[in-house]
Amino acid sequence: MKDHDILRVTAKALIPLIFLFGLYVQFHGDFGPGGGFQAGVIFAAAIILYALIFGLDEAKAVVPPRVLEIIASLGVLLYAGVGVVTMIKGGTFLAYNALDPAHPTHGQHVGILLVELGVGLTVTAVMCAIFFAFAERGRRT
Amino acid sequence: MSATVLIVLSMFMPLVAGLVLRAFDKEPNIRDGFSLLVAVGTFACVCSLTPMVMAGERPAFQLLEMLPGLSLAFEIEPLGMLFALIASGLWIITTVYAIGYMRGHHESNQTRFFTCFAVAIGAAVGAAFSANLLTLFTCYELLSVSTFPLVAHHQSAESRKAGRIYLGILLTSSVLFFLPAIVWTWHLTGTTDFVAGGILMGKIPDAAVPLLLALFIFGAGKAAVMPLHRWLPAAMVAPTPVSALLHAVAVVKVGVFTVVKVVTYTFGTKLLTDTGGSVWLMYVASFTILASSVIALGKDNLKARLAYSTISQLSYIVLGAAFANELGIMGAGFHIAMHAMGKITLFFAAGALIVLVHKTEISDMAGIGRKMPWTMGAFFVGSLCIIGIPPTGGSWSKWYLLMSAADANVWLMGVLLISSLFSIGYLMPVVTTAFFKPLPPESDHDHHDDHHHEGSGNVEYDHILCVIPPVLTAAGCVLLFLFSDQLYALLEPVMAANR
Amino acid sequence: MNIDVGLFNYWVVVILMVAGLYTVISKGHLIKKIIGLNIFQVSVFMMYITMGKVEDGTAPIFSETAVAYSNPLNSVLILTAIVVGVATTAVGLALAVRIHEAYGTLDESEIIEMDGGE
Amino acid sequence: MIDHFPAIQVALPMIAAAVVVIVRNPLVSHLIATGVAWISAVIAWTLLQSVLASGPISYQLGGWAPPTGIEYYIDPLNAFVLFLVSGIAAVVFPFAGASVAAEVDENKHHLFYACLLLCLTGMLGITITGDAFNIFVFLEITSLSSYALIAMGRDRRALSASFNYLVLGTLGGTAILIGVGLLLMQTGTLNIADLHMRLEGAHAASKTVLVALAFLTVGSSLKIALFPLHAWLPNAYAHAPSAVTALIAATSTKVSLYVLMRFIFTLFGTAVVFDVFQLQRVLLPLAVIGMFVGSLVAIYQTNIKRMLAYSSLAQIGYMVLGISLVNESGLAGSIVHMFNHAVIKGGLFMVMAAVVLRTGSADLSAMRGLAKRMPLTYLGFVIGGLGLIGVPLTAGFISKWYLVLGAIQNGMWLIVAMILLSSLLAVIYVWRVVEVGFFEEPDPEAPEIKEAPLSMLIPTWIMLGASLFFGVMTDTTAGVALEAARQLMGAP
Repeated sequence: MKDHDILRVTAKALIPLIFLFGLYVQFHGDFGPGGGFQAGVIFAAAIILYALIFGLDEAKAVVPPRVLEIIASLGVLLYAGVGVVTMIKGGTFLAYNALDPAHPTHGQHVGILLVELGVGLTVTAVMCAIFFAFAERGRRT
Repeated sequence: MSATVLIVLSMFMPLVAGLVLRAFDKEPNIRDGFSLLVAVGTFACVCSLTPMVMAGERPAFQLLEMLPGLSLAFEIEPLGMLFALIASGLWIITTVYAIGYMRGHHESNQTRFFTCFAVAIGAAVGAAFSANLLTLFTCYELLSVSTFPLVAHHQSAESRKAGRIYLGILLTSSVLFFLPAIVWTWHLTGTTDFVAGGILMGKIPDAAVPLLLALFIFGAGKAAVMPLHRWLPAAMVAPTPVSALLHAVAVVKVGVFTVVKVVTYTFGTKLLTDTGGSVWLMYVASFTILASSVIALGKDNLKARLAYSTISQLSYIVLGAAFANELGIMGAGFHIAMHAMGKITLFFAAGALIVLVHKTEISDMAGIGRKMPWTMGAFFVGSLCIIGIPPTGGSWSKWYLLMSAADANVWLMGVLLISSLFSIGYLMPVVTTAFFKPLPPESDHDHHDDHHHEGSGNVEYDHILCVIPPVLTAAGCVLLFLFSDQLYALLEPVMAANR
Repeated sequence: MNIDVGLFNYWVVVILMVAGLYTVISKGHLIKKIIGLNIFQVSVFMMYITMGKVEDGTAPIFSETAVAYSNPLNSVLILTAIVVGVATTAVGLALAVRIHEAYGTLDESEIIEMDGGE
Repeated sequence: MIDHFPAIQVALPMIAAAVVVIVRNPLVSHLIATGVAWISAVIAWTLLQSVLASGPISYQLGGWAPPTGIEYYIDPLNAFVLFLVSGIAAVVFPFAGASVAAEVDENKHHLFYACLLLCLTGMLGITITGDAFNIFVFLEITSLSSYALIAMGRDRRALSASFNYLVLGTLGGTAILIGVGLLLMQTGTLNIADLHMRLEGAHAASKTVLVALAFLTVGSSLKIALFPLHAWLPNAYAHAPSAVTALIAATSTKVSLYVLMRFIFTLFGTAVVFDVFQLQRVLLPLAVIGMFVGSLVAIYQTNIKRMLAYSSLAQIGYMVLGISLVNESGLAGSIVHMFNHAVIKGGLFMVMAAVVLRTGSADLSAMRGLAKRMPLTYLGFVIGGLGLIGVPLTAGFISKWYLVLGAIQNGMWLIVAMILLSSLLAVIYVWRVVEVGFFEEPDPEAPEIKEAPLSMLIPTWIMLGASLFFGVMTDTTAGVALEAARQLMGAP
């Protein structure tokens, strides 16, 4: 679909907006509807759109599958890492209060943001990986 | 050495030796020598325990607690002592015999043979020493499994089928009947220990006594009470040393030993006589005695005939237990020893015929006694012991059993007498055929056959390793007659406990 | 039959659930089975959401004007369940693709036949 | 540190899975997975000892007190299962190396180990959590990773087997989700202990609770592969990579069985399940039929992995039977059989993995005379087989003892006979293999076969040695099982 100018232009205009919206959903999740899951899917949607318009190879050049694997793992590690840090700081697993004992609420903010970021990263990477995995199949045969 | 060490040694030496033997797969001489050494060592250990037991001690040893409240434990009482003595003592002679037999017969897989043999003996001694039903059951099953490779030794389709029947019947009966009987006993009494006088008195409804006894009797399928006798003839495809020691002594004796043990130490004879719980067993045992004697009469294959004779003789012991009085128990204990000595002699002789002159059918044995006087002479003495004629040990056990029957059920004296006639009927013709019928002229075909097997032109009528063992055990039959007071002294406490 | 309107959602849940289950069992086509599974799962999502709904309650987001909120717990649970559902579907489809590559068909009975009836 | 063991137990394999994906190197992945499995086992052992010494442990995730927050709750039963799962993993993970190298593409090894670790995470999570919904989540983690693992088998049949498992597993998982939802509807809580308290009162016999019980039972029975919900199991076990079969066969159905026990005994309580709803009337016949169908079908299998799979079906029957006897001995038999069967079957599948590695086939005909070529491996099969039959001195005997005792205590003589008869069927299918190996000569034209590598032999023998060890030293197994059964049956 590289030859369709309208699609290319529209996509180029849309993709940054999608990312921006994704960021909003990601980091506004503790005040309004949103969070890591939703944001992750939105990020992935942007990348998938890019792949649809500009082709799989272009998209893979931007986010190689190997990088996706690493991002997915990093997301999990970030999530679990927060848990580990809270344990080290004397709370139970994922007890955000322990992140900032002086200001428990602040600790909760930090904790939930980090955890949601981890979720977001993983979801993005996994959604893209699923897409790549399926998209690749048809071409091989 | 302390009693504990001796108990451990006498059980585990054979077991461990079995494993060590595998290492000498390539060195038959070392392997066989080592087997013999272990056999002697085991017997020495068992013997050195005997004076303690005779003096009234009950050496005990708890190996480990298998289930909460249930342990693998060993305690030596007179019956077990007797059984262990027989099993380990005859093991020495059988090992000598087996070395001659296996080599003379050019058997394959000899290492596996000696390994399994050693393990089986270890299990038999373990069963003899066991202090509770669970331990007895464990050793019983170990014995079944370890003797399977011996039965299926030839690996032919026939021997594998026999092996399947063997293991099938023994495992099925023990798992299906023996195990629930033990669990039931545990459920009723909270223990499975062997206690003189029994543990079930007052704990079991009268109506359930025959049922529980039936579970035990048929669970101990090795006692070959009909209809669970089919495994014994099937097992005769095994090499003769196996038939001799295991299927005339260790395996079957574990079966009847279990029966006697259960009657005296779990039920207690008093419970059985009070409730009449063992009356049915008298008739079943009597039927087995007569029926298998009749079958034995019709068998031309010597080993098959001996197998059915064994079934019949085993039921003597079961019958003695079923009488559930002191003389019956004494007779049963005596007969364990006497039958072992007599029957092993017969099997040794039968095996010598197979390995030396390749004769298995009785009708082929005309005149063989003149060529093999020692072997057939031993066979004759062994026969006397089985029939129960002085001067052999068998006469004592028959005596006690008859006395016991007079107490318990006079009519069954008739069964004992008739069956003695039967045993004359199936054993004596072998002797007369061997000694008094003329030797047929040797055909060329036979020569050729012998040449093939022996590697020399002449049939070798006496191989020293095959001839000495039957002569020794035949002498044992006579010695048991002469020194039966020792045996009586050993078993006296069992009798006292059942008075 | 007198149908309680308040239970309307649950009727839908039941219908979807049975329809999904029926599809899974009766259809031999692997993709249709996955679709059936999805319908089955969606019915459960609906059940959870429905039971969390509080009459006149708004979405459970803090607001000055709201009087009652619906139960947020159910939404959170179902969010997790949806993720699980998506993952299952993805794995199922991936398997279907590879089955198609290996067998050349997506029909269950043909596959069983090619496997020798196991 | 020790306070956090419950969280570490679950988090560690999860973190390791992520690390493995990043690392990517097969050897390093293998080492990490093995190390983690060993640490998990040590943690689980510590937890078990602590629970036995000083009572149940409650760990509040995120610092929220139950019933609001998610609670990890460890009592003797799940401490025991935790130890079982991580212990098996600790033996199977090092073992997997040689088998996986032969059966899975090199470039997928890191993903394989990641899935293996995720599977472990899931199973530990199911076991440790005290929250009904959490069970569902971890169950799906386990299932998803097992689908992937099974699909990595060499044969294309692995794919269809995995798909089958996926469909049925998802149905099972969703059924559990429905059940949990209904309970949530009735009580408004997800914490198992809290649910139990709320169900004890007026709600006990309501229709919603009954339907919830039905869904939860069916859902977990699907995962357990209780007859007739076992259709996924034989092919999945037969065609998965050998190491995966060893792990899954040993642990995954056991964990599901634990879930069923947890639902029945802790969540609903015996009074509701057995007195009011009479669940034993359903479970008992199914268990008995399963015992016989599994064993009978196993006798006719020529693929030994499949044969062992059907035997698992029969053994599952025993475990469910123990539950449906509704007394302490039966339940203890069920719990202890869970452990013993895991060890025995794990060991047997490890033996088969070695056979497949060397002969390239799990077929009976390939095992002709194998005892001479691979004596140690084959001896392992005999030991495991005797354990399946339940010969004394093997672990299998202990479980049979308690099951029979339980049945006798109920006066169910027919059941006693059934238990023993079906264990005799095991003799037939085990003995077939033993005979072929020991009493038939190998095909003279077959290529020379070597003994299995030490990296496989040692773990296999550790596993089978354990089956012997726990057949005579029963403090940890039968002792804990009795204690757990006592607590589950509600005795003080």
